[in-house]
Amino acid sequence: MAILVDKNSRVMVQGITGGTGQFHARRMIEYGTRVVGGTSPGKGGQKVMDCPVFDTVAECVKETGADVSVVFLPAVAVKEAAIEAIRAGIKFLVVIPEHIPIHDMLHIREEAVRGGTIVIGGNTAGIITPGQANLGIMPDIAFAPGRVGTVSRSGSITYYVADTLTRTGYGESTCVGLGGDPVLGSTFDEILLKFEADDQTKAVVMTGEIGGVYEERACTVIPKMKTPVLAMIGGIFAPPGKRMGHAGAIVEGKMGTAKEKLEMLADAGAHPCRTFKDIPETLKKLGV
Amino acid sequence: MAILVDKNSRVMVQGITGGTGQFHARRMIEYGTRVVGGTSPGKGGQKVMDCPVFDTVAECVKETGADVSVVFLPAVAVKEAAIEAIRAGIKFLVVIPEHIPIHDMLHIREEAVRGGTIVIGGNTAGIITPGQANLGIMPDIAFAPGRVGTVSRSGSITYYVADTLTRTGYGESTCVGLGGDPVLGSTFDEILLKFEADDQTKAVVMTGEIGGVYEERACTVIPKMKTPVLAMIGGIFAPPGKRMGHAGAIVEGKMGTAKEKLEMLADAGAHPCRTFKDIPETLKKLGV
Amino acid sequence: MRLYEFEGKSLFKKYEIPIPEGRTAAGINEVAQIVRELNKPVVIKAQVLTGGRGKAGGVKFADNADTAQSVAENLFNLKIKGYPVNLLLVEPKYEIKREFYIGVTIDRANYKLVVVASGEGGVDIEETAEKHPEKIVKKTLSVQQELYTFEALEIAKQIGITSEHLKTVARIIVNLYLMFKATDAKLVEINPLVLTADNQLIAADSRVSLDDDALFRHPELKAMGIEKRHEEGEMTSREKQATEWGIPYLDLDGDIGMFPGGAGFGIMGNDFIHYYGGQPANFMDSGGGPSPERIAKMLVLLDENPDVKAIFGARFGGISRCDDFAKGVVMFLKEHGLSKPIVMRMTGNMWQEGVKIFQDAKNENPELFEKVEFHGIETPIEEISRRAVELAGMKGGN
Amino acid sequence: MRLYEFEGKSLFKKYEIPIPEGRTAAGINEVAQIVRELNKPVVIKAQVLTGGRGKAGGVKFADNADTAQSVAENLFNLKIKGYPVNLLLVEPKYEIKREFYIGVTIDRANYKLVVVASGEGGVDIEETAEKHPEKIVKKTLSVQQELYTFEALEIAKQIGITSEHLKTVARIIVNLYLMFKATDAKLVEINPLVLTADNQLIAADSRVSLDDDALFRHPELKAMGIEKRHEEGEMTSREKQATEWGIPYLDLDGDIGMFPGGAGFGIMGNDFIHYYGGQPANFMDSGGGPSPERIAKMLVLLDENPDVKAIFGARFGGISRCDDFAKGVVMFLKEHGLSKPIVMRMTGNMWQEGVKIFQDAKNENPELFEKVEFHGIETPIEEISRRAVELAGMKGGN
Repeated sequence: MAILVDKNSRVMVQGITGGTGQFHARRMIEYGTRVVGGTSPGKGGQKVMDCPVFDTVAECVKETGADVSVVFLPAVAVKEAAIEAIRAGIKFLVVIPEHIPIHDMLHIREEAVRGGTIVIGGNTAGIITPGQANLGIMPDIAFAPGRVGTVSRSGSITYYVADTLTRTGYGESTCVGLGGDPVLGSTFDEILLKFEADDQTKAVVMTGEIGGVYEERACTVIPKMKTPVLAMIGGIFAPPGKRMGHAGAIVEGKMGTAKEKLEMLADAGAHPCRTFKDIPETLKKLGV
Repeated sequence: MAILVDKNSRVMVQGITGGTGQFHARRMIEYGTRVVGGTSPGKGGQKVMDCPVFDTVAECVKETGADVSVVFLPAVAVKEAAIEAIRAGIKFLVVIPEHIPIHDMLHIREEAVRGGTIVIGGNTAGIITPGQANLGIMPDIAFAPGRVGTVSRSGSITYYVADTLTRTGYGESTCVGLGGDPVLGSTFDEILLKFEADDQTKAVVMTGEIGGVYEERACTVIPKMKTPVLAMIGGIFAPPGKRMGHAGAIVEGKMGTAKEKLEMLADAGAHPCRTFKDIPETLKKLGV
Repeated sequence: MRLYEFEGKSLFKKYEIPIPEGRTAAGINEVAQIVRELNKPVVIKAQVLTGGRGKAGGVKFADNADTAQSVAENLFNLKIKGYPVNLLLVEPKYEIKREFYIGVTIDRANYKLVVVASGEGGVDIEETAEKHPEKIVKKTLSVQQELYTFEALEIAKQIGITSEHLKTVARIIVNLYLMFKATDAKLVEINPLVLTADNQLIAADSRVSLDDDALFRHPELKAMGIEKRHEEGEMTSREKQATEWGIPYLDLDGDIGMFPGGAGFGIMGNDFIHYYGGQPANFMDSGGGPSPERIAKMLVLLDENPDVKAIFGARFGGISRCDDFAKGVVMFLKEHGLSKPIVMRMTGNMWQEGVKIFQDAKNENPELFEKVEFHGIETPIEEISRRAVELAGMKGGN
Repeated sequence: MRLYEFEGKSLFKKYEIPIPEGRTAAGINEVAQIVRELNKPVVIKAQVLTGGRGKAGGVKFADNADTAQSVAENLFNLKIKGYPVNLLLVEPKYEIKREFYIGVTIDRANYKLVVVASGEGGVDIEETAEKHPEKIVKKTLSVQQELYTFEALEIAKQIGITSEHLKTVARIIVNLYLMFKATDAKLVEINPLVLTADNQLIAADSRVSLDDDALFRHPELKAMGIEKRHEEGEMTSREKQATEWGIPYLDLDGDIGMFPGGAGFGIMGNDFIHYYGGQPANFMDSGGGPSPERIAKMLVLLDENPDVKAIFGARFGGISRCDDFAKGVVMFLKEHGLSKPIVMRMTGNMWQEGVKIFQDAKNENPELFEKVEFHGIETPIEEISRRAVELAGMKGGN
């Protein structure tokens, strides 16, 4: 098993004819990901790496049975691309671009919840189930099939964590990039629960950072989980995150420093780690 | 019985402190209508004719149990007033003002369907169940309790029809003004079905006019009705109604002249009338 | 209210829908000047607020300024469905490969917005709709919905737009829908949207109709010079006067001045006059709750119309109170004076008060009421109609 | 990005939220001139992009032009949380009866917009929220929803607005919400909304923060002079340079130039430096898929910073391909030259290609690589961090 994507996922790429889209579609296919098609309005009928190109997602879904989509489009086009995918019945959507307007992300999240689609990103490096499917921009080199799941706000941290897990022989079940933008399609708690339900995943490494609001949500599910959770938070030595005025403090509560977040996660039952070296040591202690 | 309103209806007035609202609230109360309160933002706590005034419909509903509301506000304020009433749980809403923007009416209709509220108007003279409740701006003089229901696009036509029914001894069960604006809260077919379900109503007089699209909808229900329907259409000698461009013709179909509408209604089983004198003659023939 | 073609196109431009680089001209020298500046063959189009312009000869071509001048002269002398041509639109002539149709309107019976499109645009679109409904694409939306680009792409594909032009046409459809919502339109049409020989997509004609009742929230339209007007045709000077006074009014061909209460009976009352063999001179509506001043102005419009031989008055007091009605009539009689015979019936809200006002005024100035026949609830409205026709038919009735 | 008080207020004005009739001044004579024109007692407020201004002495009163001038002089010499005061806002002083709080923000964890209001506005609003949550009213909305007047009325009533001011305050709340949506805001606050002795309601202070990532669709903000900037404080000249080059960059107090790949490791890498006893001189992020040109510019920023003693580089090639990274570094070495020691690690996407580029360049110009320590996948990142701290600590390391 694995979570969200595996070798049976029928993956499409929105923006498959663009430079970045094409480059990464090629990499995804080379990895063995089952890429069945892509979209680029006005270029329907063309092919990219033997994948048929369609004008709309609905056509691509109809013709190829795609159920997962990866978005490689400019930030300005993401809102409509996401809504198009959700309406066309895509069940899992990976939003790679960064700098998506926040109000757009709120809208996308509402559509996604209504449509029953899981969205990750924006500003995510993607998701990889090693040996089965690699969706997004992650380098294969860091990953190997195995028994630890990872979920992170950051692509670069995901690589370092996976690299560590791979080198120490644990390998990864699935690595999920939540994304680095201020408002994200999915939250830590939602992904943690997916890992909790996955047989292959024996532990999860979650890496958050200063300034977000999603680490706190993780604390609501960790106490209920059987699967152990290791937690790293970036920005321990950074100046405290800037609060969003009084309203932010009132609505989102006291936004923790990275240190406070790590303490809160530890209180919820997560195992805190400082540098990457701590991860295999902690797993060893936990008998994973 | 009667339809939509009776002596038990708990009626409120939106805009009760304005000149027109106050004038007609007084008339409604004098008629015996159970007016329980009204709204006027910033005037909560005042009284009009012993009726408590509230700042919001929600407060009025909570304190007085109002279930019906009559709107006496400028056209520009109607959209929000209607949505407020629908959200506050008002089940029947009478929109008196005219010249409500069409896009606003479309929005109101959607909210009303979602909220389960029946809306009549805009630009309606209101609704009267003689001897029980008079909501809107209709003069009492024309009406008497009885056994014929009326539904009309026009206030003035309602008065003439009711006057005719009253003078000839039939009286009226309920008289409904659909309203004269191009997009209306309710349609002929919806009101006809209410009359069909009402024991007291032995026949219905529906009066339409050139230029609308709601007369045609009536033809879908008349064939299924046991209660006989008499139909008058204004504008038989008027120049043909202006079509709304090609799109109008494509979307709304050929918009009938008044004459064609009357023929279509007759084909559906309605009994056509030319002037008001024809109404009692037809009822007599039908044995009502 | 309908917009002129050039006004609709200026809205298109604002919403980034491509239009020809044309200009309007009110005189033949101006036309020639524009053609000289464009320096290419042109199409010259009469600007009138009615349909069927092409078939009426209102659209002509010219290759140079000289022929344009004589073409323009002919156009300015044309009447289209009775409407004079006061303004021409001069645009470059395009070589056309294909014509599409794109429109947005309201499906009132179902309370939805509808985008309509076809791969066979042009004047025969309605025939296409009837004979080949499969060639018409319709997309229904809630007034609260956006139209997304991917939805517009689907529409564009369905009407046979090829890959090359797919994104351009989708953008035009999205923008037309945005314009429809942002201007509170009842109808916007690009017919035809032409694909030119050099592969440009251009809105060659516009049909735009806006909601008069929503104009109050569009100061930007007023700033563009777009104001209230009829759905078809320019207003007569009397209609303009009525509009200024806030009175819904339409001139007709007959000789009986119609002075009704309420729009509904304003329409049906005209039928009644016809039934008794008469011809109404107008439609009129008092609007809700008219003041005595407005009532008086309504009578001024009728009394000063030389075609009117008699006036038919009917008031069933609803929101329009009979006392205000009576006050208005008396105000008119005193300040203006009545030159035509009038027969009136009054009942409904506050009618007793109205009667008293009349009686008091008549007692005071009996001469004012010489041409006034006043009836109450006792006389059927059919009888009033008959009497009005009779009064109009009398020789020297004035 | 945070706006200055006066910019936020100019947006308020655009959305018909009443503000004081104030003006900004960049010099003391200008301040005196404004006071003379207003001809009444004034409040003079330092315009800085940070909070706690009042407590830092950044808000002062003056009764006339002379005192205003000396007050202004003091304010211009003030530093608030280290930020200089370059601009003052001069407004009439109001006699205040009551202070309210109204704000709109985003509840990111729940993906909703939230209107927040309180009958006890002012600087202690957060304390009120914590100690008396019942005094705070919150209304949650979907980003697709309108806020209706009747909903705003309910909010206004709940914070104790009296009948007399109910409609005015409801209108202010609705307009603030409209402004929030129309400007793609992250936060808009009126704190306090004051009720003056003469019963005016006025937004006495503004706090507005907009979404940088949505600025592209708001040319009207650019037209108002509102541009990208920090959430707090003005940018340093190096930060401005970085912004111009499209590089997310923040100056810090340390001496190790941070040249990481990815924002995530940009943050965590700084922690690693701390763990090994060093102090980073900056935050930096390359952004997604940086070109060699941008990579070179990132190094320019670090190399030209006199505080930087050594550079820490780390690249895990994802969307940022290692070959482009290597090309950028080589471009920098050739065109600019390196004056500080650098220790780097590179792995991930196309890392072999990157290595080859380095090797080829080194073979060609070994002298360019004198200060460069290059590591591959074999060295743990922790070791690179340690080495960077070591390099920065060496005497004459430069």
